[in-house]
Amino acid sequence: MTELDSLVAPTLTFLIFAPLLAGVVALLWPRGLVLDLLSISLGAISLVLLVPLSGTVMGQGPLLLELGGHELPLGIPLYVDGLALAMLWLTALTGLGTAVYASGWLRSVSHPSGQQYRVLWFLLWSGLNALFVSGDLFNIYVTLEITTLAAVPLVALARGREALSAAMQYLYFALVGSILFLLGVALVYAETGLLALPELSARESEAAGPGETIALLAITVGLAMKAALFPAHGWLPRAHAAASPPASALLSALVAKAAAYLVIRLWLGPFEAAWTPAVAQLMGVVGVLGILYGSLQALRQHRLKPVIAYSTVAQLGYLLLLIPLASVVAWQGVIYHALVHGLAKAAFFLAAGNLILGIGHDRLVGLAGCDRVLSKNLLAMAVAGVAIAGLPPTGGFIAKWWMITAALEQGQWWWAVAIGMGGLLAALYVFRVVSFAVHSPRPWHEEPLRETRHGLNRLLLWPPVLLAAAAVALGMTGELLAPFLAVGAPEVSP
Amino acid sequence: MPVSDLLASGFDVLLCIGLLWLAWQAITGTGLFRSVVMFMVFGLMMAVTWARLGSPDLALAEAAIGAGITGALLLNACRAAVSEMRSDEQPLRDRPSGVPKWLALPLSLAAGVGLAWLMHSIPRDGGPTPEAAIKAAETHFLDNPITSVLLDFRAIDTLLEMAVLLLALVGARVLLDQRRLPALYPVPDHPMPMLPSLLAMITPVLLLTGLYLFWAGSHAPGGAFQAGALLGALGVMYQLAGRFTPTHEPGTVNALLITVGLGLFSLFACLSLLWAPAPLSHPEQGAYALVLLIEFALMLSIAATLVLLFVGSRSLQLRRSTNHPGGRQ
Amino acid sequence: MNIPYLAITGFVIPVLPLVVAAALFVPKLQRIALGLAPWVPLTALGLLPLHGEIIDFAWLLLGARVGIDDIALPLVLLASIAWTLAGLHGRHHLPKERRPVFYLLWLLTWTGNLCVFLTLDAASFYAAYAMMTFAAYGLVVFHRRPEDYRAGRIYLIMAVLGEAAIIASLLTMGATLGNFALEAGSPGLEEMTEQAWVIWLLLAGFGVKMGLAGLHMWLPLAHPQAPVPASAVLSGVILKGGLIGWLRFLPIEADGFQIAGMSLAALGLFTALYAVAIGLLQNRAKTVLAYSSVSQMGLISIAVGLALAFPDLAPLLVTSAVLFALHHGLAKSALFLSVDIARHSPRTARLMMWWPALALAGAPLTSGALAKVLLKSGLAEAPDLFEPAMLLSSVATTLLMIHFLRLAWPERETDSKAFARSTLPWQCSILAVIILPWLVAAWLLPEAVLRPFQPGYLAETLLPVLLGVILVLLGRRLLPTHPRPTVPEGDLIALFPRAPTLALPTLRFHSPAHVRSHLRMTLASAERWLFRLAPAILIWSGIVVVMLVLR
Amino acid sequence: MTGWLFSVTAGLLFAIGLYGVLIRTELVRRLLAANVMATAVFLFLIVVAAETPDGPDPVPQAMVLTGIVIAVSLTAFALALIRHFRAVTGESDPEGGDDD
Amino acid sequence: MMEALQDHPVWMAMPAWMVLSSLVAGLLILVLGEPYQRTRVVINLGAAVLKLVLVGFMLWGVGQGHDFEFRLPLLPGIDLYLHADSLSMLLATLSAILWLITTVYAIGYLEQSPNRCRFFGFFSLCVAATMGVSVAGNLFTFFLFYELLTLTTWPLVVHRGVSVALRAGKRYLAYTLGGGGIFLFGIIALYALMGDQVFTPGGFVDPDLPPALLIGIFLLLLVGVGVKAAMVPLHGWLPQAMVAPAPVSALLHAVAVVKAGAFGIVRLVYDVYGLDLVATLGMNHVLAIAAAITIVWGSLRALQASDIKQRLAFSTVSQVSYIALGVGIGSPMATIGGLVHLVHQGLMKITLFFCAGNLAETHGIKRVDQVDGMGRTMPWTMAAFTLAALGMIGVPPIAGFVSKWYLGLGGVENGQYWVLGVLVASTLLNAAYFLPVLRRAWFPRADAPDRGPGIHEAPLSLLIPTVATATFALGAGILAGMPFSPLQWAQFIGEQIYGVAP
Repeated sequence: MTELDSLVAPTLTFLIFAPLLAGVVALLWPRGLVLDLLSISLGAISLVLLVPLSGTVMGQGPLLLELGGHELPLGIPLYVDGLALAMLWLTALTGLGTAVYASGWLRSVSHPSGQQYRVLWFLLWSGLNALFVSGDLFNIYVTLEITTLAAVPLVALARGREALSAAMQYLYFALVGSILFLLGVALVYAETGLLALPELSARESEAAGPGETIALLAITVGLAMKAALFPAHGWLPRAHAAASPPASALLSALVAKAAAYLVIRLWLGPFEAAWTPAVAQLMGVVGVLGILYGSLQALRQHRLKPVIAYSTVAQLGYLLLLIPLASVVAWQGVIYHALVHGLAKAAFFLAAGNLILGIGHDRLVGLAGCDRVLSKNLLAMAVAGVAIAGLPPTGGFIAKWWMITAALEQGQWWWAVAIGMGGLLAALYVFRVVSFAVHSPRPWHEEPLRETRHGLNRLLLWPPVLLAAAAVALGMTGELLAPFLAVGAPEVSP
Repeated sequence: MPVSDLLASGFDVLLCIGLLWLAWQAITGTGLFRSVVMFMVFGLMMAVTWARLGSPDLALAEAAIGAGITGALLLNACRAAVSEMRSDEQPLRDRPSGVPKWLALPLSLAAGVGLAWLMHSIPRDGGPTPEAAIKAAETHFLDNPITSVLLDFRAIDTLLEMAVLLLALVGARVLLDQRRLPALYPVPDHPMPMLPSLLAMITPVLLLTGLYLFWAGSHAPGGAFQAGALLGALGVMYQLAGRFTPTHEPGTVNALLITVGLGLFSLFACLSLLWAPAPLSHPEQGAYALVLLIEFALMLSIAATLVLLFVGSRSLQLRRSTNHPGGRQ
Repeated sequence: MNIPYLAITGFVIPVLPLVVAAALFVPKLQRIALGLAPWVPLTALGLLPLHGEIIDFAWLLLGARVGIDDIALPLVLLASIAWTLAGLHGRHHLPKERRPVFYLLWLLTWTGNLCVFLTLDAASFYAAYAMMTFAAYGLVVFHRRPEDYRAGRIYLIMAVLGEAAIIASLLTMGATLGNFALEAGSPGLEEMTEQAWVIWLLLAGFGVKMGLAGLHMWLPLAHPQAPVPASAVLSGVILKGGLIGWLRFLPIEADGFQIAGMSLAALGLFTALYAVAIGLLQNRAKTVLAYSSVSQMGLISIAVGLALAFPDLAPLLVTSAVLFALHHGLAKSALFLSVDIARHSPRTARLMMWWPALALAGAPLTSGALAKVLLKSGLAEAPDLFEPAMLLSSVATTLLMIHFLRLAWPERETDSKAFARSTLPWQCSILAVIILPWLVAAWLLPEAVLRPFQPGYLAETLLPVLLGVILVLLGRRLLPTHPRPTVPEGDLIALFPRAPTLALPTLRFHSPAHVRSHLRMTLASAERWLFRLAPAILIWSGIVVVMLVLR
Repeated sequence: MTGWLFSVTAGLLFAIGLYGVLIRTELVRRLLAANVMATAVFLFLIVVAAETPDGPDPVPQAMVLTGIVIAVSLTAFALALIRHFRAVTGESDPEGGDDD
Repeated sequence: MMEALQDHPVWMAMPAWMVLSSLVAGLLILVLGEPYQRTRVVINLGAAVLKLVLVGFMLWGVGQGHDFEFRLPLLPGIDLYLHADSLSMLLATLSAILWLITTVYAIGYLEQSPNRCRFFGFFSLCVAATMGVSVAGNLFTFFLFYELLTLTTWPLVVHRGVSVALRAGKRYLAYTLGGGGIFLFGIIALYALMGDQVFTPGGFVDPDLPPALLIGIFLLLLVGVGVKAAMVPLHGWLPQAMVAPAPVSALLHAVAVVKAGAFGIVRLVYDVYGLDLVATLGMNHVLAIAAAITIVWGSLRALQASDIKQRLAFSTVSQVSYIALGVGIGSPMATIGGLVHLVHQGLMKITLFFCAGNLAETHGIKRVDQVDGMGRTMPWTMAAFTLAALGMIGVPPIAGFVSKWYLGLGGVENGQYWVLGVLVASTLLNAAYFLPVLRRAWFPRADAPDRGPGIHEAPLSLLIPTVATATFALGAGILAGMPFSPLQWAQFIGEQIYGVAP
């Protein structure tokens, strides 16, 4: 066991088990206010703890912590590298923002199953943290199950026929996905006798047998079903649109990304030998098709939340682009994109939630004139949209820049064109939504000037604004974060 | 070949054919109840297979959980499908599933044959993990290798697995909060003649077996899951007999029972930092006692959760005697 | 005279009119400004001490240079005198309420006109020329009648075309010579490779202003429409802008421009005769005067053409052309004013009106004779074709003047009150026609000033006038009087249809509606199909199979 | 040992489960098919465990045990959801409605 | 003391303060919200004046040869590099002056309308973007502010919120973001080949790269920049964007957005590729021809447009291409002509838009044929309009003449006579579409509807900016010889580009 400085183990333990214990407390003692304070303080503490962790990862490269003190092939390792770190930061930031929003939202809507929401959130949070740091295939399977079983009830939390049918479909997709994933794990174990990712990556990558490739493909299909990658995305838009605002923010920003994160983690880490460049190109094509299809669908929607949900489907396509492009710059670009997209999508959904609270429905046509009612909120939504579209002042642009540079450096210019197209289409559907909001059919002097009809309480307004600001701030810190993201990047062609 | 091998392989062939036929019937059968029964028998046959393949723990678990609890839940579903059929609802027929039959059959057949060939062709040459696991299991303070893996080497899997179980329950509660469905097994006005006496006889037996299984888990096949499942089955019997009345007030005892397993295990994981650099590592001395304590907590949680999942209510209340019917809830 | 004083006057005097024009619209100052406005052109006389000096304003526009040389002197004199007299005349004969607007345009055009004669660098010259042209448009359409606008539109179109030609030539010359100085002609033009079409552009550009045949159509339309003082100035002074343009830019002293010079002279001759022919067929007094201006400018063009063709004759020809311009300016503005006077105070008109006409025809002892004699002496060495041509043009001009007198001759006495209108400015202009040319000739060409009094020249000047009178008498008796043929004003303009309007295709790009709805339909059905579990598994397994094959 | 027999059975069971998932739209039936697929994978794991050279390998067995518990919890939640879905919508599967 | 000042870090980072001054103002206004009317006006004007002072200092500094640069690392190996050279001061000064004037105009113009907080917030952000574009030191920073410009101008174009404005906004976005995408592609291709290069007067692209690649990248960059410079095939958005309120179309479509495009072309030809490389690639002819086509096409379409602002928009399309023409010809005089036209066209066009705004605001006149007799009722506005219109035609002594003069000289200088043809043709066409408007205003037909005797001028807050810009336009023409006049500054740039006095 490599000698780790004293703070890593407690941090990782805190990240995984503290939310778990909080979940247990939430079940035992359903006091709303106390639980909200607990979740906000947990979020703050995890942010504080992440700073030294990042320092250590930066210093000593990818960290390896064997749980229970057992040497590798036997015990389950926790593996933290640039990618995992970025995801942990994203979970902590989005989690904190959503927790604050949820505390305000649950109270203002006086939701009957408020307590359930908090339990689900805590367990989801611990599941996500565990998933991002887990270094063992079967352990990843279990954490994936936790994420799914926490996400489906979150969707079902929003009462009504649409929510239930979406939750049902989501559950079945996830069920089949997890079984395929388990098949993949079984085949890998049978073929290699190994479960730990560091061990799998460390193998001298001689030509992998057919078993390993089929295992990888089974895992990929499983993850595709869970992460709603293009052909298997059917459930995501209706689920994320039907869910309540804080839930859909968590789903789109974190849960969808978790499965996609695993695709990259497995393809570029342990199973590098299992695929050839031709296969990688095909994965890239699937990603691009996802981007185009998601954007086209988003342009077609008549209601606000489906637009944002389809945008998630589209943005997930970008993650697949890392497979054909697997260089350090591409690695940084895609992770940065995942980070910015997570924050921006959460901000977008929360702002949309405020809009729906403000005007009672989310039909796009009905948004007209709400720019006068919730201008700050709309601004946050617009900025988040701009970040998703990857336009300059925001972090999205830095990510797009990196990805296109990577594509051009390796001569695969068609990915660059696809990324550009993706950005344009994203801009189109973002500005379509904003122009609906700005549209004021009746001449302005008939509508009285007022900032918000009934004051949007502070807890609801500031999370989207701060998350959008974070997405913009990421635009400035490219240089700062680049070395962090490069830790553990695959040493494929630079 | 010696006769016993011949017999054994004959039995295996029969077993496999039975499994395949049962699975086919469960899926392509017409009636829902018929499919459910086929599936339960398939579960039992599976338990036999596990035993045959030399993993008794699994056989017990499969029998108790796979066939028992799942079967009960499925029967619940059948009862619900029949009793809550609304007038306008069409009979449970199947709509085309987007993929025509003529395409699905060859596709899944090809997948199956491919997989079968692949599974058969993978060389069974073990690997670093199996050797390390087998070697470490011998010297481990727990004799039962599976329990040692479950509670020590891969402790986090078990912990998170408990979280999954808990989540299932919380998910069910979310649905309960939205819409209170009528109880599937209303408390019978006049108690069934045979049930109380059967119950009186069964309770001690089940309790004893469960506790034994829990105790044996550390050094012989058995363990928290199997014991929990058995106690869960007991709970189901009590509910069917009307001794447990489902209520919707949040019972603290229920909550405690559900969360004790996960809570204790997580607490252990955090506290383990005191005596070891990495979480979830057992202390030198007193590890055995600790494992037992955790196993006991797990058993309780599993039992309580399974019962509540079956009943489908927020919590249960034990009624003293059966002669005067409980208040209609 | 030290330079600073000159610099101040050189800058103040051109700017003064603009100040007064602005004052016209300040309510308090309006009355004083209206009074002052007609007298402003007189201040130009203050510039005469500049004669021979050159002042440099580096900071103004592109490095402006101001100064009066021999060519500019008579023209500045002509300009200040004619503008003042016409302005004073206008004070009484214009409708009261629109006078400030008239004097605003008046002063703007005056500034342009003055600066055209003063400036000695290409950029400032072009600036002044453009200002003069555009401001003059205001004078032409002053009465705001439909036919005014038609004349104005044609004037503008041809003026802008002329200026386009000028700017093109200036830019070409400018490329090699920079913002070149004008006082010594344009030194660099000879060795420029593209000199050929630069010359033609200059000829055409200033030819429009001079009214050369084919480029003159705007003149007979614009001058009559303008109010009388404006048409007096337009015909009298502004036309000379074209002349000074030629003299400044054309390489007069350089040789090797034979063809250009000869063709200009020939075109000038043709214009002189053609204009008179058309003039005779007009029946409005002011149009006849306009055509007479075109023909006189034709004569001047002959002089300039020959100067260009024969460098050794250049100095004499140039001074004679300038003096001729001076004479024509004074005479023509006097005639235009007399049209107004004829209507208002016929008696005094009848007394004095015929003198400027005679001068114009070149009768002996008149400024016309002086000018024609100088011109003839210049032409002496030129090819002999131009000698008789001069005679012929004098005869033709006499005919035209008689035709004008007949048209403009005041009938019987109208009511006496009209007489009260002061005719003083008009009388002064007649006086100027008599005296001023002689004075200037004395100043510039002392030796030649007495030549018209020599017997040979006396005969030469008297002959054509007599011939003209005889022809008129014959014509009156022989030709039938009534169905006199008339040509529409602006003669050639009738050939051009109304300007065609351009209809450009506007490219509208949007996919047809049915394509969009079809796309929306397919997307909706795709979404419904993909929402199901089975298809998702199917497609992904398809992708997996392809991947396996690819591996 | 008849390991090959069980691994072949595992493969075929998986096929049957997959067929069930592809064909059935009725919720409970599809759940059954999923469980059959899961069981097939568990069978394969245990066959691998059984056939590891020296003695049954405890790791796959532990994995299968955990798998079974997870399968149970998923099935339980699914059945609860099915019951509520049918109570609320009266339909037998979410894909039926072609509400856009 | 002078040397100490010269390399004092705060003084060196002057471009950053300049950009920040309006960026911070914009954000502050947006955060404040609608009800704080007075504070918003104070912030606006304060920021505008501060920026003018900063620009003044920098103008003086660049004149003295001080070196202003500010570096903020954004990406490994690439950083946000602001560097003020003579060329950037041209656009910066123009924007700073005109922003102050347009802010005064906008305050007057949007007296009671809603959403002023949003308007003024994005208004100052947009100018911050323009400042950023002008002082950008490398292609990355240039692109960053270039796209920021698109984002901040969109809300202004759709400010009214009516469906026509939204359609125009959509079209505007489609064009600019499409162009931006192509631009980004070109830039990154260049970065992949050349790494992070700073704008250097002779161009930093090394000539021995395969010419096909160089031409490809040049065309990509040209299209990217051409969209904002409204070159012909890409100009569709400009006439539509005239739906925006008058101050927006005045500042944005006369100065900020369109000039950013033209400025981009200048940077591309002089500081990225360098003149001789562009010449060897034959790209200068492509650029010159494209500019010529745009000039003629823009004027022809202006001839047809009956709406005043449409006509001005098409006139902008053709006028901006003078700059491209100047750059395309590439001789020293043409460069100066192009650069000085960048300023002159801005001054003249902003006056025209102000007048259009006054006409629309006080009398509701939107079409050309409603202008009859306005000379009498709105003398000052129409005087400014006439001045600017004549300037556009190129009548001396107004500013337009100076730039046409230099462009013509430049064209003839290296033997391209067709440039004269284009200039003359466009002068005629300008006259053809401006003079009728003037004629209607000053010399209305007798049968024109009588507007009553009195003078009914636009309110003072609208009038003073209009007259101010008109006088600036006239001054830039007449006082072209003065030091620190646009022409002198253009010559100063020309010297730096050609290293020798033209």
